[in-house]
Parts: sequence; C-alpha cells; structure tokens
Amino acid sequence: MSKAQLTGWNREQMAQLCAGDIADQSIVNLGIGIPELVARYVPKGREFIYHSGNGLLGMGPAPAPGEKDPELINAGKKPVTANPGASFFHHGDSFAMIRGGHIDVCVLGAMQVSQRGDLANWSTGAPDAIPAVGGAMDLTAGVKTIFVLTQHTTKNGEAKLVEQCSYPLTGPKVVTRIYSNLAIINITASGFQLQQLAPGITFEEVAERTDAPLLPAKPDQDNE
Amino acid sequence: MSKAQLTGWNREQMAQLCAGDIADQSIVNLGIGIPELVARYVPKGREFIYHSGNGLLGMGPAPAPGEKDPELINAGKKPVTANPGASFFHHGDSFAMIRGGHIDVCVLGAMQVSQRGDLANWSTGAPDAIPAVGGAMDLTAGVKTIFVLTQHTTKNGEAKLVEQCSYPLTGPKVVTRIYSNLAIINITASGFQLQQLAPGITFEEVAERTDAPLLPAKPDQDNE
Amino acid sequence: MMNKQVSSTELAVADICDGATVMIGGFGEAGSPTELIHALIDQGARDLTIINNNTGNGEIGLAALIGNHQVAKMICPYPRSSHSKVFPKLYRAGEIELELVPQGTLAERIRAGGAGIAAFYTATTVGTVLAKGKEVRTIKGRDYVLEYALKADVALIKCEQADRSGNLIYNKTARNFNPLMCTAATTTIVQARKVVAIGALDPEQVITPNIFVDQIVEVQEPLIDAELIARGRCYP
Amino acid sequence: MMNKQVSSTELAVADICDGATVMIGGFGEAGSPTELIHALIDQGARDLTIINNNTGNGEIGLAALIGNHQVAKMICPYPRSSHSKVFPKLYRAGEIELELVPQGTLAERIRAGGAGIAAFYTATTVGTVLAKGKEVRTIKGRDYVLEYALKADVALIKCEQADRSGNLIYNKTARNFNPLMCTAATTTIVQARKVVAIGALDPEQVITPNIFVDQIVEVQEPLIDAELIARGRCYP
Repeated sequence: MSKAQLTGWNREQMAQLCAGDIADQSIVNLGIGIPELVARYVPKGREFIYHSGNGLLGMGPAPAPGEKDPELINAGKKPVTANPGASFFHHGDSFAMIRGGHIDVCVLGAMQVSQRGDLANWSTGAPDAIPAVGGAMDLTAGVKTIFVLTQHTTKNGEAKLVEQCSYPLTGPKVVTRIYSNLAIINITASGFQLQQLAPGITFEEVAERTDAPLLPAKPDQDNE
Repeated sequence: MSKAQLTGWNREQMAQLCAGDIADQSIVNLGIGIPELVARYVPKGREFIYHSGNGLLGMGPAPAPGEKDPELINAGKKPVTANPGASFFHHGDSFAMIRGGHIDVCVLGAMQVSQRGDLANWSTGAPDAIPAVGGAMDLTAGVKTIFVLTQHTTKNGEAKLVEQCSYPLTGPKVVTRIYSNLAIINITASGFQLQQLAPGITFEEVAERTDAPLLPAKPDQDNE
Repeated sequence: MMNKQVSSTELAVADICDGATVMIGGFGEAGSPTELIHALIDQGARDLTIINNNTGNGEIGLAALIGNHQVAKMICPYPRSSHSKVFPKLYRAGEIELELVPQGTLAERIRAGGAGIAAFYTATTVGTVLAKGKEVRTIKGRDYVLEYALKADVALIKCEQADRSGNLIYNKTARNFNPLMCTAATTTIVQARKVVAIGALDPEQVITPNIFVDQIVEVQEPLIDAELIARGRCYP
Repeated sequence: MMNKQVSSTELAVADICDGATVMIGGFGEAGSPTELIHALIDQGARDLTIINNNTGNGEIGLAALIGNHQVAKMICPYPRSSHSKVFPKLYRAGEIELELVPQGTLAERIRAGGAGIAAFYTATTVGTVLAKGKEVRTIKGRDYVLEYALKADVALIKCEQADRSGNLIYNKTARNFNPLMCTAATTTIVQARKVVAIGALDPEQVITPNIFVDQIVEVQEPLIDAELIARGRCYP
C-alpha cells in the first residue's frame, strides 16, 4: 500500500478543475473544507448560485474584515455574505431543496469512494469515534451530481479509491466524478475510468494507488 | 319520520350558543355558511383568533363597502380583512396548522351526525352528484374540538342525528357537540346526550326527531 | 444571475406539451394566473391533467380551458362552486376524469413532490370512502392513510412581485397553493404583477426562492375574474 | 390578543419538567437561544432529551447544559465540532445517549411533528448504517426509508422580533431550525431581540405565526457565543 507520495495537482488546481466542469447558472452546494475552494475558481463568464444547507440561497464570499455577522454564516459555521438575489429560509425548506433534487451539483470530500460510486465521508466506524453525519447523507441522496475532491491516497498512502468501501457509507452509487491530486476519474458502469492525468503523473502511478481496476481514458478524453 | 316542524332557536341563536362555549383566545376555524355566524356572537370579554384554510390567521370581518380586495378572501371565497397580529402563509403551512392539531375549535355544518360522533357533511353519495370535499376531512381529522351547527332535521323532516350515517363520512368519531334548532346535544361514550333544550321544546319532541337513543341531560346540566 | 423574464404569456407557455400535468395556482381568483391559462388556451395543448383547488368559474380561466376540451383529468378538492358550470357538464357526460383529494392532502402531496418525500402518512380521510384502496397504518395508536407525492411537468403561477432571477413574493391570500406548486413542477412559469431588478427584494421576505422558477412574464393589470364573470365574459 | 410576553428568562423556563424533551433552535450560534439555555441551567431540570443540530461549544449554552449533567439524550446530526469538548467526554464515558439523525431528516421529522404527518418516506440514509432496522420501501423504482415525526414538550427559540401575540421574524441564517421547532413543541418559549406591539409586523413577513408561540421574553443584547468561547467563559 505504501507507495511514494506523488504531488500532481495541488488543492487549488483540483478545485479549479472541478469548477471548470460546472455549468453556468448551476445551483451548487459546496461541502465544508476543501470543496469550498471551488468558489474561488469559477470560470470567466460563468456564475454559480451557492446553496448553504443552513438556509441561504445566493451565498456570497466571506465578509470584509469587521463586517462579520454572527447570524449570517454557512453550513461550516463561517461568516459569509448574501449576494443580490439571495433568499433566506428555514431548515425544512432548505433540505426540501436538497432532497427534492433542486440542487444541481454538490462537491464533497471523501474518505473512500468505491468503483461503483459509493461514498464514505462521515465516519471511520471506529468504536470510540463520535459519530457525526450532518447533512452529508441528505446531499448524496438528493443532489443531481456529486463530485468528490480528495487526495488520491491517505496521508499513510492508503488507497481512497477502492473496490468496496470499508468505512460506513454516506450514500451508495452517488459519486459521478473524482478530482484527486493525481487524476480526474469518472465512475462508469464498468468502474473507475481515467478522465485526465495530472501533469507528470502516469496512468500506472494512478492505477498503483487505486485499489480497484482503473480503466484508461477514452481516446478522445485523455487530455494529458 | 315526518313530524311537525318545530321552531326552537333560530340560526343566530344557535350560533350564539356555540360561541358561548368557545374559550377566550381560542384558535377557531369556521366552516363555510351558517358556522360563519358564530363570529358575530363572540361573548363580551372574549376574543377568538380566526384561521382560514386558504392561508390567513387573524382573519377579520368583511371589509367596508368599496374596500374589497380580490386577493384577501376566506375559505368560502368571500372578501375578508386581516386583524392586527394577522399572518399570511401558504396552503401547506395552513393545513399543517389544521392537521397538526394547532386549531382549537372548528364549527361545521352537517348532513348527518351519528351517535358515536361520525360526521357526514360533504356528499350525499348520489351517483350524479359532483363530489367535492374541500378541506372538511382535514379539519375533522386535525382540529381538537369539532362543533356542529345544524337544523335538527332536514327540510323534509328526516332525522340528521342518526344511529349510523347513511351518507359517506367526512370523519369518524369527530363531533363533540351539536347545536341544533331544538337542543344542544353532546356526543358521549353512551351516544347522544341532551345538554340543553331550546325554549318551548320538550325532551320527547327532540327524542322523536332523533333516529338514535337520546339520553336525558345530567341533572346539573339541564338549563331548560 | 440569469434573467428569466420573457416578453409575453404566449412565449411563456409555448413549450407545454399534449398530455402534460399542469399545476395551476390560486384559490378562487386569488392568485389565479388567468392570463397564463388564457395563453394555454390559445396554445392549444390537449389531454392535460390539471391540479387546482377548483375547476374554475364562469367561462374564463380554468373553466374556459376545461370548456375548450383541453383537460382530460382534474386533480382537485372542490370541483363545484356557485359559478362553476363547465366542469359539471363534462363530468356528468363522462368526458373528464376527476381525482378528488382533500385540500390539505393535496397541499401536502404537492409539498412532498417538491421536497423529495415519496409518501407520507396522514390521518385525513381515515374511515372515509376517500381512503378506499389506500394503505392504512396504525402509528402510536392512531390510524393514518398513506398518500403519495404529486409532481407536475409545469406549474402556472401568479405572484405580486418577481425579481428577474425568479424570487417571488405574493399578495395576501393569493399565496395559497402557488409557493408549493413552484417547488413540485419541472418547469415553473410565473406571471407577476411587477418584475423588479435582482436585489430589489429583501432576502428575508422572499417566499419562493428563484431556484424554483423558470420563466417570468409581467402582467401589470391582471384580469379580475369576478368582474369578467359578472359581465358574462367568455374566453376566447 | 393575548400578551405572551413574560418579564424574565427565569419565568419563561420555570415549568420545564425533569424528563422533558426540549427542542433548541439555532445552527451554530446563529439563532441559538443562549439566555434561555442558561436559564434552564439555573432552573435545573434533569434527564432532558435535547434536540439540536449540535452539542454546543466551549462551556456555555448547550455545552454547559450538557456539562451540568441535565441531559440524558441528544437527538442530533452533528455532535462534534472544533470547540465541542463536553459532549464527547460524557459520550465516551457512557453518560449520555445519542440518536444520530441526518440534518435534513431531522428537519423533516420536526416539520412532520408540527404538521400532523405521522411518518414519511425519504431516500436519505438508504443503503447506510443509519437505515439499519428501519423499514425500506420501493416507490416508483427508488428505495426510501420510513422516518417518524418528532415532537417535543418544549421548544427554546431565538428570534429577531416578536410581536406580543407571538408572531416572529428572524435574522438571516438564524432562522434555521427555529420556525420548525416552534410548530412541533407543546410549549414554545421565545427569546426575542425586540418585542413589538401587535400589528407592528407586516402579516406578509411573519415567519412564525403566533399560533405556535406560548411565551416571549425580550433579550435585547444577547450573548455572542463566539466571544464568550474566545474568552474561555463558562456558565454558570
């Protein structure tokens, strides 16, 4: 399991690649943490409308220093702003948007993703862990397209892309595409399929660090 | 079945008796038609808050001539006003109030009431009738106390208080008390029980016009 | 943000297909999108399933749509009223189908459709003919009927103000079914008495967030149904 | 209309019983009724079941209530956070029970409790350990889990403005669970930053109608949780 750590893309580049695959005017929910970076890389000419599970559509960036409002926060409990055209609503209406299929894209982190698109990102299942799920299962059950932003392997070099998740699932068969530091990988009916390699990374290096078969990119899709 | 029609109370008196049994600050939903009269007879020192199923709490009386707003109407589609402290909401929230048990009292008309409190007030079941239920079944299922305001018999002298309803039910075991032109009658575990006779009306006259056993009033309740 | 305003009711309803399920907001004439309904009459789509609290009055609006034989089925709590003549005639002639749904159950089924709730248990209709053939389950000692979510291809909505991105506010009891229907339709088409700039509505006061709205057309002086009916007007 | 204002948080929470189920509004510190929670600590009711999105931060508010051993069980989607120390300790010691519920399912269960919906089918948790032991049903080709309504004896709520009859409006994302919880509790106790006269709120803008509110107490300058935590403050 422990192969040499490869660099590939950094987090910002992964976020930028992910942002590039989101259509103009999409309603987007960004998971807490690294997925939030996606908002910094909206391609020119496009606009995303951000949904925050705690009751805000049209979420804007962090406020200017000194303009924090403790009652205007995002799902990660960080201060945000409201863009023109925003609306506030309660948790019932907010998760009705999620559950009802009204959010176009959700970007989440991952502990593991299986070759059939199962996502595990909420619990290691360790007996002493405090279980905490938040809105992750609502998002995976309700949002049309789930993108995953993740390092390709754990800090210890263990694979996160696996045949079958060993951690408890967040949702079965929900992930569409993974943006890792090494590659962009699609979930297809046949399993993991390479979409694009990070610069300087080889197919074999990615395959070695993936605990399930990896299909090469379709000829017209490999932008290496 | 066809006994002489007796007068007893008129509609206004029935409505007034009913209003007298509703506690101060009750949340009240009045059925379309005769039940609406109840609002004219709120006892001095009491206040009822009116809920209208089409999305208004704190409904006020009909507007002054020339001040009708076609978008401020009640469940009977008649122009109304909004009292200070009113609120507007959508049909989902409005029937959540009803279904969730937040309305204290509902006053409805009746075609038939059975001795166990079944109410039939929406359909004769006639094959050529256009069935129309509106919010009646939501009200009977959700409101804490259902009062019925009705003539004791039909225009043809047929009993409306019966052992078992022959018309399709609005709700089973929902009616608490009936205000007819002849008497106030409670639904008890033993069936119909007289609460109060209208002036000049005898127990026998009421019993004759009731197609189910009628229990006499408890000694301390007969205010005849 | 995208400008969802279109220039005419005609354009707004152009893509409604034969056989579509169409939710139409309004309770009585309050919140009824009469101009959009008339545009749908002009457009001519047929075999529609219409979801509305009533079946229209006189020979305008929904009643005219039904009278024009464009409606195969009504899903509706109260298909008769003092001024409703068109539906009863067609219903008695067997030319239109009716699914009778209690008003609160209809509202909740539409909400469920929009909120991704597949089905729910309600006490409404327990012990009545309207529960016939439906699953009944006892939960904490009380009986409940299973009811399923209701969705639509299109919702026709009337509101008071819309910003160009599709945030909506309503007027008094004209709110009624409109906000629910916005959430449960694939395409939501709105007629607004006034269309305002994005940012002109207070985010605290938005009743329908723009995520639920697809097309907006401004109708500044909407028809008043009661006046048309009083004058015996027909559409078209 | 009845004046529901009481003069102190102490009076407002006086009747909360041992063993009560208490919904507490707020998401993080936005909309968190910290003064009412502190009054409940002073009041001392024990064996409480608390429903909240989190388990509090630092040693104030909900964390302090838990730390004071008044809470037997949490119903909660996210019982840990960067500043949450109290709950993890008691949970690992087996001194507090946890029912983990996804955030959206929690919101919908509370709404169902208030709306008279006994149970509903949602796709959330299908195929996960959180669906273990729950009924799964296939509806129109998709699997859904049956979830039951959630009610409470008491709700502790924070809002921006209340009129004396109990109509409420909120501030931005401080709305969160508060309006839902108002509907699902037998007794709803509200702390409002400002209490205004009946009639002072626009009926179009009321978020929680007064039908759902029992007691209101004005707390003009509520504590700011983050500041207390930054200063290492404890309650009491």
